[in-house]
Amino acid sequence: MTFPSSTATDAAAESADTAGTAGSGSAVVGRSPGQLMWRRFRRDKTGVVSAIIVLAFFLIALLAPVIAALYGKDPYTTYGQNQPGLLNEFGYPIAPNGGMSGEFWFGLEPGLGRDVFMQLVYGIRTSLSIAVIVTVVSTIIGIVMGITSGYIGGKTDYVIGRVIDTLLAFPSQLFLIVFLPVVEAAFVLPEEETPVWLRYVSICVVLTVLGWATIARLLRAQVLSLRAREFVEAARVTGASPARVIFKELLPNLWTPIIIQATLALPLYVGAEAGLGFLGVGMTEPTPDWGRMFQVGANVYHSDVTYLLFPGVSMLIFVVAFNLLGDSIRDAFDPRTKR
Amino acid sequence: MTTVSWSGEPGTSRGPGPFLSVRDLSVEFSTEDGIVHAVDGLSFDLEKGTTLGIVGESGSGKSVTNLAILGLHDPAHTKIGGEIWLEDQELISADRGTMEKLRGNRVAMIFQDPLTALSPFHTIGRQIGEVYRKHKGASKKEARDRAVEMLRRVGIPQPETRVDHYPHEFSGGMRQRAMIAMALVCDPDLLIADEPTTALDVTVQAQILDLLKELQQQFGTAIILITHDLGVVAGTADNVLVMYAGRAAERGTVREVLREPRHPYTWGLLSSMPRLNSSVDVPLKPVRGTPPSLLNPPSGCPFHPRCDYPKLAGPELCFNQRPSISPETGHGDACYLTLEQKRELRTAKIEDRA
Amino acid sequence: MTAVLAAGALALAGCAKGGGGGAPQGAAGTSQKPLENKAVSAIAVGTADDSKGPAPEVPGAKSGGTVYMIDRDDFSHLDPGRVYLNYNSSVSHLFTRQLTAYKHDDSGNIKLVGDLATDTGTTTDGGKTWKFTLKDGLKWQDGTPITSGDIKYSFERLFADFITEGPDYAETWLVPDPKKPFRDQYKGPYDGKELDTIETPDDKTVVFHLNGAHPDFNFTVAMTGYGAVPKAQDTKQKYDKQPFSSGPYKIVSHITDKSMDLERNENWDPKTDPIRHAYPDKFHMEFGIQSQQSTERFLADAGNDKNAFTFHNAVAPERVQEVLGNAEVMKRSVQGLTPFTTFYNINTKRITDVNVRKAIITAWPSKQIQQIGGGEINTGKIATTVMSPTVLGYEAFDLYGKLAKPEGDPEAAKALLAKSGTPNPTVVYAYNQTPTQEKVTVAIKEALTKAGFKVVAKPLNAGTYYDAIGPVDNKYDIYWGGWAADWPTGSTAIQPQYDGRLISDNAPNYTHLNVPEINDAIDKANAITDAAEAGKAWAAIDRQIMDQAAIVPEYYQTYFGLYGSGLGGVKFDPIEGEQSALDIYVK
Amino acid sequence: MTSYLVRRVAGALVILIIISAITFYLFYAVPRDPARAFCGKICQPETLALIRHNLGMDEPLFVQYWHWLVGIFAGREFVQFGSCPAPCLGYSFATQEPVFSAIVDRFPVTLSLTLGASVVILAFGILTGMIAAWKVGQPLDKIASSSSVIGASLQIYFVGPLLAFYLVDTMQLIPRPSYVPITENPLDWFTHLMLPWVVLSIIFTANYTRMTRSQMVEQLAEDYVRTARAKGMSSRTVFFRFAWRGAMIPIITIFGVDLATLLGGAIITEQTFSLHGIGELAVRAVQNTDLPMLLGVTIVGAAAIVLLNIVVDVLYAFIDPRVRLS
Repeated sequence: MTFPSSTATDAAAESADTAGTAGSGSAVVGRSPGQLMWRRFRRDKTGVVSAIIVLAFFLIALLAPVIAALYGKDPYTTYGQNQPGLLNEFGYPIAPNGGMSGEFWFGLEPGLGRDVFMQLVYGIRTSLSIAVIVTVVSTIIGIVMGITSGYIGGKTDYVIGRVIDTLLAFPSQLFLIVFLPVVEAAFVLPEEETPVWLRYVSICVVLTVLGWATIARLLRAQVLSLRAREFVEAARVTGASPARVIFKELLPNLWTPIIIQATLALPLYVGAEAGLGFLGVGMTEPTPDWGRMFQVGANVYHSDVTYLLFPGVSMLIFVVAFNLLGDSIRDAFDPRTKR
Repeated sequence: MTTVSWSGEPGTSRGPGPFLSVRDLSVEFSTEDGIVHAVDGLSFDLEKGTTLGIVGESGSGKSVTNLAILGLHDPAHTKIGGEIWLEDQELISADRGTMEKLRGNRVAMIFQDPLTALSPFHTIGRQIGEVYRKHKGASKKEARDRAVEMLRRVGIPQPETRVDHYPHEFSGGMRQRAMIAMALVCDPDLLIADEPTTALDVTVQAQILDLLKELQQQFGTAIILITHDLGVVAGTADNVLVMYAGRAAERGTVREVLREPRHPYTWGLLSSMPRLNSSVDVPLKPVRGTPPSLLNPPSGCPFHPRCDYPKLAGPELCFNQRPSISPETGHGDACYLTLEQKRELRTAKIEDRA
Repeated sequence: MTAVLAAGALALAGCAKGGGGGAPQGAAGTSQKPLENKAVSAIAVGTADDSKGPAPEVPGAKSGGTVYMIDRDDFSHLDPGRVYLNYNSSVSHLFTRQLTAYKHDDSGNIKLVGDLATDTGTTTDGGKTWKFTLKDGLKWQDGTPITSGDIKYSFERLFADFITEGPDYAETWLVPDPKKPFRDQYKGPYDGKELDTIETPDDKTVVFHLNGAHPDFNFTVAMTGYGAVPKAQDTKQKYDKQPFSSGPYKIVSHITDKSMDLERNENWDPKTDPIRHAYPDKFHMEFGIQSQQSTERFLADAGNDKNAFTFHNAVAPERVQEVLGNAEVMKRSVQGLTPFTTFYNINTKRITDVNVRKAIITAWPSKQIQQIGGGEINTGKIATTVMSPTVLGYEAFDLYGKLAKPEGDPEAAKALLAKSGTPNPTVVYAYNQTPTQEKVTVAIKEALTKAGFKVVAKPLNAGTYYDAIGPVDNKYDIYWGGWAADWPTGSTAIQPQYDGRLISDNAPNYTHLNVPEINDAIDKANAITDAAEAGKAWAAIDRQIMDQAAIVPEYYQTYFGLYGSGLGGVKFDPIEGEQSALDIYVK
Repeated sequence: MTSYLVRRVAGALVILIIISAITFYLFYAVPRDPARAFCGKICQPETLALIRHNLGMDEPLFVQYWHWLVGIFAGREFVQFGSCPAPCLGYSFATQEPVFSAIVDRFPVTLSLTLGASVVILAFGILTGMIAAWKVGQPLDKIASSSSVIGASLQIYFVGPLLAFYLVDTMQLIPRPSYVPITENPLDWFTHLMLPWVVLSIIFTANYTRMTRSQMVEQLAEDYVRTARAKGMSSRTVFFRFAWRGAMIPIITIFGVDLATLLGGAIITEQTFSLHGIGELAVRAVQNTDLPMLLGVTIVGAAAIVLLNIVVDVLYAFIDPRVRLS
């Protein structure tokens, strides 16, 4: 798992530098930057295929209940335990390839004997929704903090800058696993039932808290350089309100790095969330979770490697597709960088 | 002064000709959005000890032309046609080794922004010295001494200490001087200066131009001076080539082009330039419109969308057919207007301005 | 005898690993010796003759060589006063001696015999006063004799403020008032005060005056927790890393979490010791070896690993099937029932209706849970009683037909619920949040829901699990627990957990069962001096408790481990529930 | 230089103290009674109270923090454990060993793991990136680039078990990963860590390939590189002496920041292969709510990252003459 790091920042920064030039270059052809971007993107076959794959994953996540209804199973029933002859005495599927069959497409989960296909579909739903929420929220926080820091400057900038430095310098993985129980304990009395949403929210909160700094740092640098540019200076000199400067002058020039950064961050959050599941601090049973499937897989791979392949390969496809999509979007925004 | 011959037949066999001869040069870049015709059928010659100023807006192909002379284009995305002769050596078809031996040695280049054009990671002395070592096989010590000497020659004070400094420790003018020192370290026959003064203060500009002139007189170097500033050309060059959309729009001696400009584009350039003797009340007139896209250049005369007189030469001519430069030698331009028409229009324009 | 529970981390981690063999079923049953639900051994109190050294020779054994030990963890405590965990106890047998100890014979019988003492102690007043006489020729590792004063001191120092991890039976019994905190009545020997309830009339005799009758006190002092510590060598907290030897080996180096080296203690006289051999010259113990790695190393059987054994590491669940199918490796395997039982406490304070409790047991998915854990070999026998088969007097019975229908009987449970008048009771199941327990919870929830229960599952952090279920007024109905008797009689198997008068926060009576008849029966059983008779009485109480449906028994835990081919005399120790080092020799 | 270092280290200390205070308060806010772990099976309430006192847990939180902080520099005396010499980070609730020595014990594992992985990442990642940039647009570049896209998407917890299954279990090509001290047997150290190194470094290596390639391509388009070519420097010289130098600067910067991420990856790798490193220690501490251990690991981890960042910054100044340490 890789937590969003500056690896992403850098690539985004590099294209952000050229955001301005992309605009002027487009004048040659006489199309708006957006149109031009779209045109370039459409021509990029890899990008289009990736987009379709990514879209498919989101659809799977969104339509999980529909898929379940069509497939006729759910992710909670322990088929293997209810129907004799599916699992052996050690809890492993009797049929070869992890119990794959016409009835159980992707086989059965060792131990509980739940349907792997349903686990995966609903697991994707859980993990993707967390990743999307975290991406959106941390991006918004990052935008606010980055712009505040860069625009106001002075002490505010110093404080936010130190906070960002500190957050970035920390082993985020460690903090994730350490802080999850703490966050949870802060919200629930020991006697209370821990609601599912709380763990969900805790994961989102912790990932967000540790994630916004990357984009904030990037935007701060962008704002600092933009602030010195003539058009912003001009706006300020002519007495435009800060809000106007920020929304009319700064933000339009920041969309490219923001979008690029967000597309880079999302697959990283998917990986991070799954990593939490793998380490046993992610979503709890019985909520299906992509990452927890890796934990099960890592425990049973000696005897049932098939089980590990489904979450593994599906995540590989998703992340590759999303990364390629990210590259394509970046290229579309910034044709100068050839990849 | 007018020793330059402007013979224009491409591909003819070469006897003892000019020092540098560019014949029907074309440069095309393939990009995401299509093929860019950066230079299209350009020819010119240059004799030793003279200076040719190449003038044009950005994107007119002036820098591309000179990069092509040095073979510095990206071979993966660039297609080059035509011929470039440096004395009896054809450069476009030359192999990499030949070009490497040539660059920095017989042909040197000065770039616009000395800050980005110098490696920030190496000392000035090393950057100058390594050229000398590469081409002259000098030892480290000799190279260093040479670097000190060159720095002194270009007027950098305390060259013995400055030689060990990094570019970021130099001022802008000093950097450009160092750049020139680096270009001249092997006594090149041809120096290409690509906007050498654009990034500098006006006072420093003059110093640098003077320095170039001085060095040219000393060593007899041929210089190609690329600039968008006609003022620089007026004071420095012997001949001028005005480029527009990858083609030559007008060429001739400095006197010819500046005194009697023939091409409407040249008029535009001249009228957008402030003059000391003109009234401050008269506004400068830039050439209207924007430079054309080189992806799909306008049909006919590439200048016609910005030209004030496209219909004068006939109803369709300027729109459909590309004019070529005429006459073949001497003061020539690529415009369908008759010399008469040009003279009248120019006079009217200049009077208008005065 | 020692407890397994004290090491929550170790025990919990032990069951945390899921998975098992995945090959077709056929391979499994064949080479596996089925363990039956019957008393595994006869437990008796031995005579003075039994207590005489030396220990009977192991056939084929020879002296010399180095034995290697590989295991997951370092020994957390070696100061006898702080030893409770079976793992710490197993190694302590090599250098710490108590007044009494257990002697195993080849047919699996266990006898309590005198270790430092000449016999298992004598009492003339039904267990209030106990007299032990030390053997001749007992020496510490520096050659100084072990005296009755050392024994007295060993008990006195248990009152010190830093000794909190060990058992406190004797401490509670040796102060004037058992009802008051024992540390308020005596502060330990470090300020110069002595404990006058222990008398040492001469260098060989030590007399304990207890504040009540404890007929099995001689079993109590067999715990490593009551091992001998010399006054002259007591380094207080530091003693925990470097105890002074009274046994056949002494510690020459101990690098925490890495290794420990033992060497022969020349001052130990085998003639004084009825249970210990000291065939190898040295032991080299290596820590930090996970069960996956140790299994792999035993399977490879290369280099020093040939002469290696492990106290605690079991065969990694995912390799069990491979091991079972390998006849050569099976020859160097050790299997047995440990004294450890696991069960699900039913909070009788919250679920007051016995029929609801019975319904829970009836509906319980024992089979599924076992399957999730990787089958019997990785978990244990499905249990039906409170006492383990390793406890003196154990009787097998199955009140709720769990062996016939281990997957749960929702219909029968529904009938029981109907009888109770609450057909859909809500139960709160609190569990330790480990991957395996999470899955077990899924199975439990499903099974109970089928029977008509509404299940609220409450995950608890492993670190705070016992804190959460500890309070008497906790808000949970069902929660997992484990227990091992501190000595193999019903008194520690049953009384601490089911004596209603012992209910308090954090006390082991997690079911909060308080039935007067059971309390009375416990008192009566405690007073019986004949061990066999007492056993019968405890078995009857076991039945009463199961009748009350206070727990859902889970497993009698099994042990399945390997050792290297170069070793002989590696045996299973049913008291500690792991491999024993006492008879080991290098072939 | 010296004054710069002093200032940086002082700043790092301040950050660490702030962080430790925050973490301390956060951790100790968790409702958790560690005394239970130090109490025998049948635990009397009085014993529990005694243990709490022994552990100093009956004092206000800020006093506890103060003791903790002072202990780092001056050592501490615990009734429960005896003396804990400086730097004392307290005693583990779960394993009852000094936190610092537990971390020190496991340090070689994590160090071997991350150091080895760093070597793989930098050597292999930069190398393939350079090759790709050298052959930009050619088949070799396409192979390197597309495999780096896939590599960058290979999660440790997927590749780890998968490779272990095929290479260790099935084909028995390499030994099962474990830690053998390098002082004991360098060859075993190497062979047993091979798989973890590879698995941990895959994502990073792929990212560095991509990064190096794009940095090189970018640098090659820089003015000064063009100047070098205009001077007649051979392509090789231009590529390796000029562009490389420029490309390495952002890569080193990013590597400095990535160290934190790498440590995170080490946690998962250690978990995957049951290596007894600091990461595994941390995960176990989380499972056991072992607060002193968690606090210790966090602070040591943070200190390592902060210090490494200072090292990277200093390194930076050596590579890039424009950067001055002041």
